Amino acid sequence: MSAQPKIHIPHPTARPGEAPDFSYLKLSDAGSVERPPTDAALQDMEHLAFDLVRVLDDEFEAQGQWNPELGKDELLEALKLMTLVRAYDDRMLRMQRQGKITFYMQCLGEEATSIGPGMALRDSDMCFPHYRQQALYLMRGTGLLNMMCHCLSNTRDFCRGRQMPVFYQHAEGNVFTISGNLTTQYPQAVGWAMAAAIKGSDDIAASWIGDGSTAEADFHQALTFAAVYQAPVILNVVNNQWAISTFQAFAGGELRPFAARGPGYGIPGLRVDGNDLLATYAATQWAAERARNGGGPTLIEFVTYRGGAHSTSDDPSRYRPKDEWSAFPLGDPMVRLKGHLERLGHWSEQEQEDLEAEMKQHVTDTWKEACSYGTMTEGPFLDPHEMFEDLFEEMPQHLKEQQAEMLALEEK
Amino acid sequence: MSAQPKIHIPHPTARPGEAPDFSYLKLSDAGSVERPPTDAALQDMEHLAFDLVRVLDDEFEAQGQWNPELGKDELLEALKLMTLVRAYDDRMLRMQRQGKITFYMQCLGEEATSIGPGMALRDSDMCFPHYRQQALYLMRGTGLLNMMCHCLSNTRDFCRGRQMPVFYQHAEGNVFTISGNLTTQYPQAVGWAMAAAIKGSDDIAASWIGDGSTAEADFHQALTFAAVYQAPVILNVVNNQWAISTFQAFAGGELRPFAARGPGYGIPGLRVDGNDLLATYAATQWAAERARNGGGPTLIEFVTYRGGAHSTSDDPSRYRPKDEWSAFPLGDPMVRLKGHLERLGHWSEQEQEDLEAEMKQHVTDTWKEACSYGTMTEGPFLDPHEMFEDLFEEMPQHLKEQQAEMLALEEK
Amino acid sequence: MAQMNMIQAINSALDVMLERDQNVVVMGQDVGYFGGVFRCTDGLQARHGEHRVLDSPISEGGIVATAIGMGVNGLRPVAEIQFADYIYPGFDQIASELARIRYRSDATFTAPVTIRSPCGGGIRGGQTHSQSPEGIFAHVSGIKTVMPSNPYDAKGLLISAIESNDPVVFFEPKRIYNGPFDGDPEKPAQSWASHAKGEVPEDYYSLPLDQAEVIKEGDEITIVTYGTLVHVALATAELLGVNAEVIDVRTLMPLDVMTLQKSVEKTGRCLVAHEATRFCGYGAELVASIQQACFWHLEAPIERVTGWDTPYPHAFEWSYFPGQKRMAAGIRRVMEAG
Amino acid sequence: MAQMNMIQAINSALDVMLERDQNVVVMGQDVGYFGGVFRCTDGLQARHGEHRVLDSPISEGGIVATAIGMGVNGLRPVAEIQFADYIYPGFDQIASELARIRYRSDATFTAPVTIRSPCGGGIRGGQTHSQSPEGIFAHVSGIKTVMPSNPYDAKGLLISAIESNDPVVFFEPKRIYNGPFDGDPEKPAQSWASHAKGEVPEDYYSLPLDQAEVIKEGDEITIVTYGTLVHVALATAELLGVNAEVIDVRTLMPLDVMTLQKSVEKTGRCLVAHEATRFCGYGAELVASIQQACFWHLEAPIERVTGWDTPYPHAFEWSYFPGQKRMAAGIRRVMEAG
Ligand SMILES: Cc1ncc(C[n+]2csc(CCOP(=O)(O)OP(=O)(O)O)c2C)c(N)n1
Ligand SMILES: Cc1ncc(C[n+]2csc(CCOP(=O)(O)OP(=O)(O)O)c2C)c(N)n1
Ligand SMILES: [Mg+2]
Ligand SMILES: [Mg+2]
Repeated sequence: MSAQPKIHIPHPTARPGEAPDFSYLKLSDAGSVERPPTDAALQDMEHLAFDLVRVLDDEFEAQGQWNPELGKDELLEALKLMTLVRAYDDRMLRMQRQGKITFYMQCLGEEATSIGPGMALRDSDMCFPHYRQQALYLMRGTGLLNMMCHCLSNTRDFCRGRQMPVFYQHAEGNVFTISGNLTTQYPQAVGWAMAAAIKGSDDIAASWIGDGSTAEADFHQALTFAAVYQAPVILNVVNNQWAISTFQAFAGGELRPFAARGPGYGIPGLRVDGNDLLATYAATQWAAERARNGGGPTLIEFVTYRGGAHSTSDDPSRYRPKDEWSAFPLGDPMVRLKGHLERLGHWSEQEQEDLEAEMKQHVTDTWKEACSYGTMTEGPFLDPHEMFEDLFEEMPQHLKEQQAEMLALEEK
Repeated sequence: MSAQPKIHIPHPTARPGEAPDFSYLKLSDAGSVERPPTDAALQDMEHLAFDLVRVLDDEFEAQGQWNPELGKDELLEALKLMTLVRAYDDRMLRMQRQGKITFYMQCLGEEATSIGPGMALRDSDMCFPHYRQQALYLMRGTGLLNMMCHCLSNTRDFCRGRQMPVFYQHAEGNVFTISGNLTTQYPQAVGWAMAAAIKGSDDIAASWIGDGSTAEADFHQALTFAAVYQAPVILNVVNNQWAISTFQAFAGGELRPFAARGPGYGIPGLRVDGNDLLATYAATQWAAERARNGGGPTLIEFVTYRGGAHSTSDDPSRYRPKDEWSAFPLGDPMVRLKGHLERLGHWSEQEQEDLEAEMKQHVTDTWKEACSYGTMTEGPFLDPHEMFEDLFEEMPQHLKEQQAEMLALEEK
Repeated sequence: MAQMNMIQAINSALDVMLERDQNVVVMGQDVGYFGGVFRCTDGLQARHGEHRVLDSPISEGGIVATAIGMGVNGLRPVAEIQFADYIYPGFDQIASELARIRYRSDATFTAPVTIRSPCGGGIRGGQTHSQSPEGIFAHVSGIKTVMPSNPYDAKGLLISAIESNDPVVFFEPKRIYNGPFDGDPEKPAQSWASHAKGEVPEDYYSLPLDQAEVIKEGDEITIVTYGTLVHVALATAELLGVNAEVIDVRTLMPLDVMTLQKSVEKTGRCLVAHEATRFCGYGAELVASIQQACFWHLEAPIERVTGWDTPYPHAFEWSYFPGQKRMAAGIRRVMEAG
Repeated sequence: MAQMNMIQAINSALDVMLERDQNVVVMGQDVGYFGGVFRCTDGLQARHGEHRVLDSPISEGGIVATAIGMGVNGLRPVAEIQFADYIYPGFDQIASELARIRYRSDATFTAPVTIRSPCGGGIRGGQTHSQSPEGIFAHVSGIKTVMPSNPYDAKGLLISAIESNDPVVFFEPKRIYNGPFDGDPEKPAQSWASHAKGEVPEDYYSLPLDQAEVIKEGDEITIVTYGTLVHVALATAELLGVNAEVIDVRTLMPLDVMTLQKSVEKTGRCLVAHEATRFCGYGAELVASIQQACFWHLEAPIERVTGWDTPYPHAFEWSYFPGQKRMAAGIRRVMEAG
């Protein structure tokens, strides 16, 4: 026995009451990172896992080779969506506080990590999201009303009350049903992509998980199978710096960025400014082209920050400085996108105010409509006997009997 | 839908009847790879995951900075052990063919991947082996007799007949009980190492798995926890090119060597000539020193070849060329070690012949003694009622009743 | 004696054991600095240090596996799985390793690991935060499975689990963390303060890991249950005016058949109840064991009141939960049969 | 009709389905080029191509997960887990995902995955190549669990499993791959050639996934069992000269209670038997279901003959396996009771 350094315990750089410190984040200048051809060999682009692909600079100008050259319409579409998502999140959060819904999770500050990728994918590409990609559902036509009705578990809930709020689904729009179990969707996306290729389609799959979720076994299973079969899949890690109370270092983000896991498996890893919509779009576009052309999987780490609480069950002031988000060096994705549009002369402060008011109104109106299909406390309610349906294609005998038992009890 | 390349299916470079082809193996010249200080930073030694640490050259001379400068006694000890292990494997394989034991697994061709590491570790360091590290047990004092008695499941079997042959254990010698479930021991070794550090000891842990086993979830769990806590552990991958019928590419070894997984997690990765005892010793020595001084984990890939069948249940001629081993560019670890000793003037062909004869005799004698403690067909036999013991510290009521039930039946 | 709810009782058990035995370590997601999402480990890291109360990566398999390794190296890890629904990524390490290390090594290696996990519904957790998987663990030879129904038992049983050299899976019904719950969601929440089993010694004590408890004596019917449903059974029997003997199994494996047998031999009627799904669940074992032990005393078939054989749907929590209505119907079926 | 052993019957089922449905894919460790360690997939890759018969990395979790993804994308994957003992790393994907995707998405997503896995002892596989974990899967709501006892059923049930839009876990008792086994290890090995159920049509046929089969009619006792123990039950009853009705459950979930009930109402006596460990195993559900359905007809307690509640020890395979001696004692206990 000797006086021995004990195991290393990762610490966040600041705890409540301390000054935020993001000096651990290695940043690249906007436009400074080269964009390799999409058929480049891995060994020629390993640095991409350590650099930070950024397009928008501090003056909100688009810089460098990764600039996806989006037109005004696309940029505006993205901004509208972001504004809508934020209005939606804001409303739902308040509705949860008022007890109208049981639970909610915002994506505040992370909107660009789904909107950019969602725009860069084809509608027939399949998405396997984590629980902070509500924007994907909106983009793929799920509809605000349906999403609210789901969160209310009301008569119009697309999963008939079976899942907690925010566990959306949208089969027609090719966005998968969200699981409460972290990371399970990651290797499923790989399987989906393998099937696409086996069937001769050039559709690809994309999946999202959080930084904390990379520690789960399914992360490895996804990367291994994706690498072995060169599956046409994009594996996104949304590194918003925090899991629940644990800093991203607790998933192993301290020594190496999550993007760096990729090259270790033979998969290109891109580290991307997650609060820069142009960068998230461009990275996805690059990886999608690579995958579609048979170049195999890409691991993308979006560096961002969780602006809100983990969920409505969480109180982040217990474990991190209150003002951390405002000190985050990559800023707010909405401010940056708006700034870019203003800079291009396509948008103004006034127009943004009007848009926000419009979206807020839209959300309010939709909420009212949603409530007309029932809330947790006021009818109409879903029929509880339906809980026995859809577990199997045909209801087996024992479930029929249980359903009958339930019915019989009610009649008493 | 477009004419799309389907998923990639890895293929071995040669199938039965074809000429062996190891051109896929990137080799370094002996002595050509620099040995960094054991406290070097990861970014200064990433190439070690791609190079191949080799000490013995084609003339069996020790070259370069990784030369561990072993003395004559140590070299001879290693050779004796290797000779013993081979004699043991040979005998046991034949005993299985004759139906004396039910199952067996050789480590033919891979002996240096456990003997070198075993010698470089301290006796108080804990080993969590795969099933091809029989040498570790011999080195740590398990005793040939006990190992044979185990394979016979006889009255002297240290696990009282509970495990299949080759699933050894040796608590006093700090070698763990082998599991049939692949890779489970890998994160356990990390936990053991964490505990050592927590307790203030500078003992370290080492674990071994195969190339195929790296695909299991526990590989990721081990690397993640080892990286996060900087656990003092050495994680070895014995890449013998084959799992059962699947080539190492099916575990993802095609694009990147297994050692390269390490740096992706922030863990140094060493790729080492697994058939070069001096190199396997030196790599372990380096990693052990690093771990003991608080430098955290190391992932070591030993490049070797599975000289025999996967197990006695396997017939490799169905899936690989019969002469692949003889074409393996890293040769036979015993030939190389013996060559080195001869080169140094410490050993001769004659002495080797004598040693082999001696070991063979020793194995034969020990086998006879082992059989006197019982075989599967001839007594004395273990008492089957013992099967209810040791599942719990105290036997619970239901097991007492089941034991009584068994006894009652026999009395009838 | 102090008044404690179940969270405080569990916290106290951990605290006492961290204090008494330097080899005890606590680990799990968010259990360290933060004190656990249900606050069961609140304050423990500050008191015992960050090398003994460890935050873990989000990897249940890794948590169980490293706990095993620590256990093999002489520590006594108490690992939290944040929700029982998330224990499955660790299932292989539990069933193939933890349960078998002692056995396969002829007791030369052991891993005295305790795995704590909140289970059960009633907090609007939907299908991924409400499961009761105890039946699966009870079927795995080589681990003990425990589920307390009140603060006093929770502390005493958890201390025994930690002290046990056998691995223990310890399920905590989260619906009753803050107060007993009799199955009626319309009633105002109860607190443990007014409950006899909310009286918990602050110091060390332990309870045996193989004894069921007769919570209430009676002679008309035996209700065998555990966890949240103990309270539902008591309330329903009272409501119906049935003089039920209510038995809290507490330790599901090993099962204290003798206590059940004595009771059923007396009452001649038996109802088995749990919140978990029915088919091939723990209740099946209770029925099988009891019918074998007490067949000649049974005056009616043993009935089961359980969760339905579906996931736990978010919207239908109270239609899913086997509350007083189903318990009453079950009691009536048993009482009226024959 | 052809003579097939169980391996050939399974191979034939896969072959027929690969031929009939372009969406069927076969995957698993060593199943491709090599044809499987038990040869169940022999020749399939050569016949159907390496994009339809895939070797997989050694990662049971990854195999199940990618199979799910493929299933969601319209394929019908049949995944092999090399030994049932190694299914646990895939357990989370089975229990939390595969079993629930249809349910949680209101049937807008489905994953029609079949998971095949050899189970049971009798091949000197020791504690890690002999397990029978069917009870665990039968308890998971949302999957069907099947175990055939002969080549004819194996093919017909496997085809139904593959065609089913519900996920199916399909256990194959490896002890009877090559021939029926009546529980006496001293007897020379039997082959399926002389067995009626070794007659297997070469073409497509299917068997229902919810029907038990009365293998032999009788009126003195009902023996409810499945897998290898069907043969042990038949042989033992004959040996004892007991006119037993032997029922092969075949599909464990959903359970065909009606067939069991009819029989037990007739015989009044029932023995439940399986190779798996007893405590909280599948036999418990059989006992619980039967005692509820047939209580008033029962003339004796239902007994269980099962594997012991320990791992399957290498040296004591035949002391562990519930062979004729234990089956006979069980039958006698039931026959002599009352
Ligand atoms: C298998 C599993 N383990 C634990 C949890 C509990 N849990 C839910 S979210 C979460 C944190 C996830 O963090 P991260 O992946 O970074 O995602 P973020 O919330 O930051 O988007 C945890 C531990 C879970 N849902 N599933
Ligand atoms: C969890 C698990 N899955 C599958 C197996 C079956 N199996 C035993 S050894 C083996 C191949 C392992 O290959 P590798 O890791 O390369 O080790 P090697 O035999 O080459 O030393 C397989 C698939 C197992 N034992 N455990
Ligand atoms: Mg996060
Ligand atoms: Mg190998």
